[in-house]
Amino acid sequence: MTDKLCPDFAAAVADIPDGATIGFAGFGMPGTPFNLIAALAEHRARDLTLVANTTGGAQLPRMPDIGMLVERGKVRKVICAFTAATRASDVLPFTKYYETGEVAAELVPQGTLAERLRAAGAGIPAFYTPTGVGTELAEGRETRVIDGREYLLEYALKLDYAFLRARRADETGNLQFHRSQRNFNPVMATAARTALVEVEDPILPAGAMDPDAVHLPGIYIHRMVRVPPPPAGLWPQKRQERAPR
Amino acid sequence: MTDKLCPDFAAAVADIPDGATIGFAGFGMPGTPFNLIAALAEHRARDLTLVANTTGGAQLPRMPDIGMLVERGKVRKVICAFTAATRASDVLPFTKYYETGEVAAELVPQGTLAERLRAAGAGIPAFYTPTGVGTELAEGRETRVIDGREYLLEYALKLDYAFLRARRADETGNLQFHRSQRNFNPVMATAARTALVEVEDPILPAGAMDPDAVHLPGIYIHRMVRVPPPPAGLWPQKRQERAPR
Amino acid sequence: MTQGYTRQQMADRIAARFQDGWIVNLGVGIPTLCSNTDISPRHVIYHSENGVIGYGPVAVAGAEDLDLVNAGGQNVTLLAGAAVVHHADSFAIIRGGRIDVTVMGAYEVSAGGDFANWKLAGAKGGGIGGAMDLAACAQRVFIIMEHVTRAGAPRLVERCALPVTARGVVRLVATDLGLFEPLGEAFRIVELAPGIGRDAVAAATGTALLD
Amino acid sequence: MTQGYTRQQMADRIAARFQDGWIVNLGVGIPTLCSNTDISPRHVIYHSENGVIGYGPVAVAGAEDLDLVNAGGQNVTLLAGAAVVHHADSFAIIRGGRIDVTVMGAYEVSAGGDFANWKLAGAKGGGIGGAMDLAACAQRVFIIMEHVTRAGAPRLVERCALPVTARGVVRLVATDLGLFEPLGEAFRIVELAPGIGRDAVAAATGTALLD
Repeated sequence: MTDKLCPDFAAAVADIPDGATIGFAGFGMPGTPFNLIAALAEHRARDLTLVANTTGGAQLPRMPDIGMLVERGKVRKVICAFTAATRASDVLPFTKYYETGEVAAELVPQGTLAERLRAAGAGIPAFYTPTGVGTELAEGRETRVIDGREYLLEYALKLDYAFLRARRADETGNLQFHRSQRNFNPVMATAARTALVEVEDPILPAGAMDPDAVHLPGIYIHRMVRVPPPPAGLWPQKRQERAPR
Repeated sequence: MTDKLCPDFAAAVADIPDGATIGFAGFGMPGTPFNLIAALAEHRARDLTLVANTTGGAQLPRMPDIGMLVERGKVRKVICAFTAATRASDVLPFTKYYETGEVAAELVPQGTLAERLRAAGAGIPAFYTPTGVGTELAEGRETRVIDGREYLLEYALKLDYAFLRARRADETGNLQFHRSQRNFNPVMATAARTALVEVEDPILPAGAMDPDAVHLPGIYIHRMVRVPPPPAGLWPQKRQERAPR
Repeated sequence: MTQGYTRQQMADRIAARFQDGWIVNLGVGIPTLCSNTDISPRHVIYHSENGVIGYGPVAVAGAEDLDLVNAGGQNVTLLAGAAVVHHADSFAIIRGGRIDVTVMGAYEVSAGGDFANWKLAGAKGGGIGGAMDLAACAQRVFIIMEHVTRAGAPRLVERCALPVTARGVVRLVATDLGLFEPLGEAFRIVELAPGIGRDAVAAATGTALLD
Repeated sequence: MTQGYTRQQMADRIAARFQDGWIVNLGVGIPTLCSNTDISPRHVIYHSENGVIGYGPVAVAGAEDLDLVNAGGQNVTLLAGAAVVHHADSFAIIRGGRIDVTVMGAYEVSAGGDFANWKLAGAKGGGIGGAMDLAACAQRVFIIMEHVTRAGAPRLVERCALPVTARGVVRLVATDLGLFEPLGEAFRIVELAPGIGRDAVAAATGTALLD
């Protein structure tokens, strides 16, 4: 069987072409593939479409994120649940590129984003959801009344690549996540043709992980890279609280 | 918080009314709530709609199953992936009731059945699937072409009650399944307004189960009953192989 | 002396409505303070969009698990009986109607129960997060917000001027001036904060009030 | 001496096509025998509809885990690297196109690649199981079946008389007489079983053959 372990992050992202659609796990710090993002920032690919919960930039201290890829001019479009901060006083790095039209964006409710990715992985091309009905997001969109309630039609969101981060992996690619690190990791992987994961603990031999305790089966994983200890590798940091408003 | 533990199986099913729609986990012996089914067979409710993978009757030795509920005249309709055996030489107890029209049936591909239940639990009223296109099941049904491929529209399948079986539970109702016991258990629970589970091991105190290792969160579970040791309780048995044809 | 409810008191008035066994989702900001309120002997389960079910207080400094956050990014703790699921399963819980109440901040709430909290006037884009899913699918939507904007404009209005998050869903609003229930044509005053008079509220409100 | 392939040989001819790393779903009956075939050094992963990924041989008597079965209800074992998921996730794997090949039995296969395996002539109802999902969504559908019915009627036909399971999906058929590829208007003879002549196959086949 193919060896899924890559020597370093640069090797893992080396074949990503211009125009690829890439999904990023992570909700806040947990589960965010910082090291793979940093490698992508150094990689030549441009004209990318990125899919993630946020456009980044809200974290203190700032870690490699989508905002960084945008700032380097590598991004054509972002599909996410936040194109601006919800507090008027916060300004995301992404926002100015979006406002000037340098980068396009598609704003999607977080649950719809997760479900569109899940649908892509589950071979469901489209589904109906109550989320967003009656809002600006529904304008001009197809709706349908089912059992007296109105729903929006949403389409599967397929990825070329998914970037993940997990606590543990075995050599077949079976993954386990720690606490809220799980978040978008499974759906990003299942939606993608090729899934890359950065792994925190030493890779386990096949058979060392209880089959009942696998969070994401290894059949979805194509490339794995161990995260080196800090400072060489990037790890979640304690968030500095912003001053209360 | 409400105590979810019931003294016995009869108490767990006691409020199920005539006309209820009930889903049953289980694929073969593993994960089948034999004891809850046996209690339902003794309960007065009639005119039931049952949802399960099979109509039962194929197992040797025979255990309490949907076929038994049908034989007792409690069932109006069955929604399942098998209304007959695939081998012409096998005859299910259900089949004669179906052929005479005493019981109605809706035959659904197994993956569509799982996804319709998952959709019900996930607040998705309808979705498109490639399964069944071009077959007798698609006749007269709504289809849609998406990206050049034809799909069938399928609707969520909601349950009033779900009957489950799990290896372990904690007192909040968090569940763990052993191996292929998991099968339909999670989707049946999420699709149901009220979920009943028979539990094999002693109920664990809250906090004794690793939150990362929970297969089904306790928020979906309403009633639990311990399975007594045999012979008082019903447990999976070794299947006797049928003679090769 | 300050009149009206403090931020914590607004949260307390909302938390007082939580019933035993409810599954509760708290939005970022003031709603987070609901988890500080002592509602014993009642017990609720806090759910966060990122799949955490049954989280507890913010971790004490030095004991944080950096892989465990709530929707506001705080390093929280887990209570006994907690469970973790992935994002699609977490929103299956939300869309499936298992959240008994979602408590959110808002820019505006209308008498018809519409509310707006994701996009500012004139902005291109915004921050939806999980708000639209929660608003459309939770059993109840409770809002906590200041009664007026910093510029003094009313936030309880006849119709929302900002793009709405969901329509006709708000059941109760707590502001620094009191508790208000949208009834379609007007807000009913459920209670007034200490030291707050009806006339002061009427002057700060953009639509009709009922007692 | 019996001519043509035995049941195990039919399975062997199909298993010989499995490529390294493939995810394989085996239907009940003869397809199950594919897992007996030694295809080393290649390695495939067996998937079962009930969410078992990476199962191995049938358990030896006395060592069965009664909570572990494959789609045929056999008490199988797990290989190193196995994982278990629930039914909706298992069919997400199937519909998501992750199954490289599904091997099934059939009553009939047409030259156009349609096949029928869920409902007998004149029956009310039938047994679909996971066959329609697998047939519609796996990367390849391979069929193993006897070349003719017990009554001697051909199973390789111009058009299926029985209700189909899926249309235009079959890539390869193994029968006791050989291996056949549906090409739209005819079946191509990929190979003939030992001792089987072309004329015998043509006589037992309900549509045109190509060499």
